[in-house]
Amino acid sequence: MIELRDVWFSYNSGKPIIHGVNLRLSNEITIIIGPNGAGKTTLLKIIACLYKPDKGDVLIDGVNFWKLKSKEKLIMRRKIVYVHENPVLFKGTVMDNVTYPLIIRGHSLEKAREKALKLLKSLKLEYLTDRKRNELSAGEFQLVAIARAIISGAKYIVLDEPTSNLDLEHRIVLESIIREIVKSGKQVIIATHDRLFALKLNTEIIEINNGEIRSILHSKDLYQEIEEFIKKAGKKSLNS
Amino acid sequence: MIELRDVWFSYNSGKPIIHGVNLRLSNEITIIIGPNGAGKTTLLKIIACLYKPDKGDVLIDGVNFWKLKSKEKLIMRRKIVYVHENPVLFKGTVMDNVTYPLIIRGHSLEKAREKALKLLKSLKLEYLTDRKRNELSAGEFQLVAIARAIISGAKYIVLDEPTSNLDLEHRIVLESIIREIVKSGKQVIIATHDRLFALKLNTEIIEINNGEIRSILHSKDLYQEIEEFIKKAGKKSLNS
Amino acid sequence: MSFIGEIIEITIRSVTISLSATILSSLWSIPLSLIIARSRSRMTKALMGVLNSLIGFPTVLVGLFLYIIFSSSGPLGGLGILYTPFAIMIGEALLITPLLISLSYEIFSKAYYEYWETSITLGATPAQAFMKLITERFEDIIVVLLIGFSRAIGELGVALMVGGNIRGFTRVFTTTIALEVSKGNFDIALFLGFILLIIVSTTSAIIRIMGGRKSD
Amino acid sequence: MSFIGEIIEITIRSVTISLSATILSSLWSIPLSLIIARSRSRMTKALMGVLNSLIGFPTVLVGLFLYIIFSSSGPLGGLGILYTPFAIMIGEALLITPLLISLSYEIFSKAYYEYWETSITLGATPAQAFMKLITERFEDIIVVLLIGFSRAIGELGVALMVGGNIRGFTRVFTTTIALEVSKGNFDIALFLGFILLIIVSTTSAIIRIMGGRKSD
Amino acid sequence: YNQSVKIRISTTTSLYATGLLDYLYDEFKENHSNVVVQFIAVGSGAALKLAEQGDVDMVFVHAPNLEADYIKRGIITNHTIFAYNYFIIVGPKSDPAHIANLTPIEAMKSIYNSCENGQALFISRGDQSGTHQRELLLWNLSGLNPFNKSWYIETGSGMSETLLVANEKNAYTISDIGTFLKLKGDGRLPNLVKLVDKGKILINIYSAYIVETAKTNSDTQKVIKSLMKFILSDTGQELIGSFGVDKYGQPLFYPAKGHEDELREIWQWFVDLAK
Ligand SMILES: Nc1ncnc2c1ncn2[C@@H]1O[C@H](COP(=O)(O)OP(=O)(O)OP(=O)(O)O)[C@@H](O)[C@H]1O
Ligand SMILES: Nc1ncnc2c1ncn2[C@@H]1O[C@H](COP(=O)(O)OP(=O)(O)OP(=O)(O)O)[C@@H](O)[C@H]1O
Ligand SMILES: [Mg+2]
Ligand SMILES: [Mg+2]
Repeated sequence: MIELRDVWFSYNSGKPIIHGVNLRLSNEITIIIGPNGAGKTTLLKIIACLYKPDKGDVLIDGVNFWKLKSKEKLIMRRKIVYVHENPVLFKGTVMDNVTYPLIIRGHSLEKAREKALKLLKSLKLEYLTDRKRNELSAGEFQLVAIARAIISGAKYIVLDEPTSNLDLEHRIVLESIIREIVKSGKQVIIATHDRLFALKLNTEIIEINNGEIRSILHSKDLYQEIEEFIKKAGKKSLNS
Repeated sequence: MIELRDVWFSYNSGKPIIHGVNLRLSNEITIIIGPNGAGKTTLLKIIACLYKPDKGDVLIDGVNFWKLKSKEKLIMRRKIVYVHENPVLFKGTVMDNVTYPLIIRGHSLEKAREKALKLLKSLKLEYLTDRKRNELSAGEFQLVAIARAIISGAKYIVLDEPTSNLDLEHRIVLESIIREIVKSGKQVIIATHDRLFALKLNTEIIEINNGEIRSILHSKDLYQEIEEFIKKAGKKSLNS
Repeated sequence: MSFIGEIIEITIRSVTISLSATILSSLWSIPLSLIIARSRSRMTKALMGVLNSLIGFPTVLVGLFLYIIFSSSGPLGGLGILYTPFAIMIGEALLITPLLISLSYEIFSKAYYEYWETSITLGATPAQAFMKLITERFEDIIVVLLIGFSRAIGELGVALMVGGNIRGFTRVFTTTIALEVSKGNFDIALFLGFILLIIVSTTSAIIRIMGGRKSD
Repeated sequence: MSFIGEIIEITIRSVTISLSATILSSLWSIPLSLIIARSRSRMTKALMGVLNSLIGFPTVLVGLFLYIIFSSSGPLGGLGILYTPFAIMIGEALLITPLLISLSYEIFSKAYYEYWETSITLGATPAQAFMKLITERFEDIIVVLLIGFSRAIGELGVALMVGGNIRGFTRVFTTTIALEVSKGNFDIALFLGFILLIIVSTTSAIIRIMGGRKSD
Repeated sequence: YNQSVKIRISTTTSLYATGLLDYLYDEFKENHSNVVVQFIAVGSGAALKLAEQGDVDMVFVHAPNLEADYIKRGIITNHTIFAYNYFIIVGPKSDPAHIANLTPIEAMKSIYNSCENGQALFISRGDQSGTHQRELLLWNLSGLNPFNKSWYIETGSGMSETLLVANEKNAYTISDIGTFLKLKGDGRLPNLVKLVDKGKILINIYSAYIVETAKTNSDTQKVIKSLMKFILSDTGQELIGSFGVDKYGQPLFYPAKGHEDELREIWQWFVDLAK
């Protein structure tokens, strides 16, 4: 379990972006929503132990991360992967990218390739295996970055707006992969604006705004909201 | 009006990505949808006269763009702005970015700033005026790039996945701004995966796949599809 | 003239000549590097390879080559610029050209495509897009120019061969240092080097810090 | 020995010394530049300013300085390396250090953050993240090393002062060229320069083209 | 000549580096405020080469046999000897070849033998400078051939660098007096001492020439003439004789005045010997 205790954070520019957040991420899947600039990305980076809070503690499986020695930090870091909202891929092929987390964990190249190929297939991306990063469409790029993170086998998978460039089919594929992941005791934390995706994942939703937790909802609470929206939009279309 | 006549395009790697597309963009708003890797971005770049087709013609207001001399090309180019799916912002403040298209068109700095501020306000972004590009959230970044394009006053505005990082409120703001733009005789062309946004814009939708036009729909055709999806997802949530 | 007076005079001359040379060279080197960065052919890569290798080309040979051209029996002898500060300036401007092009190329080749395309789609003329690229990479260009200046003021061969190390006229830092070394005045040579170091490094540290303040 | 034989001998010696110097220097310069790129303080900027200005520091002074250290009455006189090819190698490795650090710094300071962060989030150890950065920028590093090599093989001051230009032992390209120029044998000097140019530029063009083939 | 006139003189570095030329020029300027004299200090060979290219109006050198060649080709004329001094043979304090107080030729023979026995090394400038030419002449007159011997080290660089090598390697070498005194005085040559400094064969003759290939006008020619005149004048010659005494405790140069014919003979002797 990941827990934040009274976490404060500000960028160099000064005013705090995260205001005393307390959070226990205990669900298989947690979704974070909130308007642009609410602090979702900042919060995810704190959860992923990339940003050190100005104040407060980040506990990973009960261990206070920022009090660890650097050796222990490394071990802890390997429990968490994070996919940036604008991820970077490394030079080399898609295969090279996807196998990277396995290679650095000491797996043999052969095994890594086998696993990577299986994952790419389940994401319907095997046709990309030998592509370079500059030969991918936006959605393909995003999926490869997600695949690269998932393959690591990390216990906590933190995804920042994973569906922003995905088509309908890939959203469904991603959804089912996430469901599979959590079956093996892993946890997924997702920040997103994609309410349909949030709805489908059918889980707890944390709404933040101005760096504070505003409410904790459940996917079904989104249902009404979206349905109304659709109705309105649909009526307009049908009338035109 | 922009027209494509039997347009073919392939990247260096060889096999054609766009297969003999014929297209007349005559609606105020045109939406292009299609799965990841369908060729939406490629098509938009051809429409925006950034990529030269291997074969076929691109006509802007009846003029064959790629047959023009470079001086005339420039004049023609100013009629079209394009916002990349992963846009880049320039160094300097948000204000510097948004005023750029006006400055290079010879407007005074003062006037440019005035206009930019008005636009930023209507996008609810005035708090970003003096921010640098690395101090923006993903959604803020995308909105600034869109604002920078819109301000140019270009006749054709080509947006590649403009809502991928936007929250609900900004999607509505963007929608209303697009409606305003087209009132003055301008045309907007959008590629997106965001079916709710497409639905709300209530216009013609071109569906492409594998570099070919598969069908031409209308927003209302999406209604049923989405409603079903919601129902299913919603039911699941409610049952859980 | 007093020893100190002479050092001050040499300092001013060296800085003036090398600064002019750097600015002069940037007038062609930066546009050229942009043009090269635009092209992505095999030929360009080979050309950059040649330019890279010219960066360290012995300055005495560059000097010799220019001497032969500027010499009164050479093709440009009629201009009568041999053994003038002007000749050193031209020579240094040419000398640092491969360095400036190579360094600017590295800067632009990365940024070129995205900033160029973005400017163009926003309606910029090619000239405006060029300017945008340059302002976008302004701090980097300043660093390149600083490196070029440092190379120009620190080189010996050209200043010696086409300047002649004439006292009170074309004598610069490095030629003075070489002369003092040949006189066996190692202490004076090291002292002069120390002054040179102070001048160039404080200037460049200040410029970098100032540049850093307003970057991004 | 025949004229041609001597040129071949000098070529082999020059290339060996300067190549070793470049590799040696890269062993500390590249890690150092990474460490500097990590820090983003005002101090770092000032340090880079100083390093930039050292790039063009007169080689004769570097040579003189090293001479004083290596000479039998100097602090490292006991090593007895003065006037050996080894001394030139050490000297050149030090000489090109500011150049290698500055150029590598420019490469890494851009890429540093995103690739570092990405590697770390994927579970890389700091050493693995370092390696990733280096492989990510491999072609650029090769270019930096080429520039360093070109600078090393083209410099005169260090080779002269700590090598001594001893015929058949420490005589390299540039010291030979300087010697021929002082003799008034301008033709031979230019010929030697031409050979040097051919060697360095073909090597570097080939490396760049090859590097280009497998880039991105 | 009313407007300012500029003349250029190429000179060997070692001569210029002593400071003598600037010292003379500063004096000359007193009465010729319109005249600008520019010295280009380069290697001996290069100094003459610049004359051949027509880029200088005069040359000051000390390499008789090189000079003779350029005279023969009509590039330089008006041979004027204006000063002389002595080359010196220097070596390690222990003097393993025992050359102190020997004649130059005997000293060379002794150095050769001692080197062959592995007791000493010899450093040659190997750069065809005036100093190097004289060394070659000494070997030649001794009837010895040191080339390609392992103890015969060619530095191919300037006098100071060569002296430093000799000091470092405890070796013998030949030097001009000015550079040696300067470095010795600075404590840079703790291992070296002056061992032989007498003998006609060690005389180092400094000559001035007018360059024929230069594109001169009448004003320039007038200046060149008056400069030549000044150098040979009593004032000029006195300046040469007294230069450096305050710094080194002994003169670096002797004026040619009074020894013109003798020096010219010796100069010719050197040219003939070198053939
Ligand atoms: N490096 C930075 N320096 C200063 N302010 C920053 C920086 N990065 C982000 N911010 C600001 O912090 C706030 C939170 O940013 P964050 O990226 O966490 O938002 P977000 O919720 O992820 O938004 P989005 O939905 O647009 O991605 C925003 O107002 C943003 O402008
Ligand atoms: N530079 C390139 N070289 C080779 N292939 C490319 C290149 N850029 C894109 N492609 C391929 O061309 C196809 C179309 O790409 P495009 O970016 O147009 O797709 P898209 O419809 O915009 O997809 P997305 O919804 O993911 O953004 C994809 O299969 C992609 O992999
Ligand atoms: Mg975000
Ligand atoms: Mg796309």
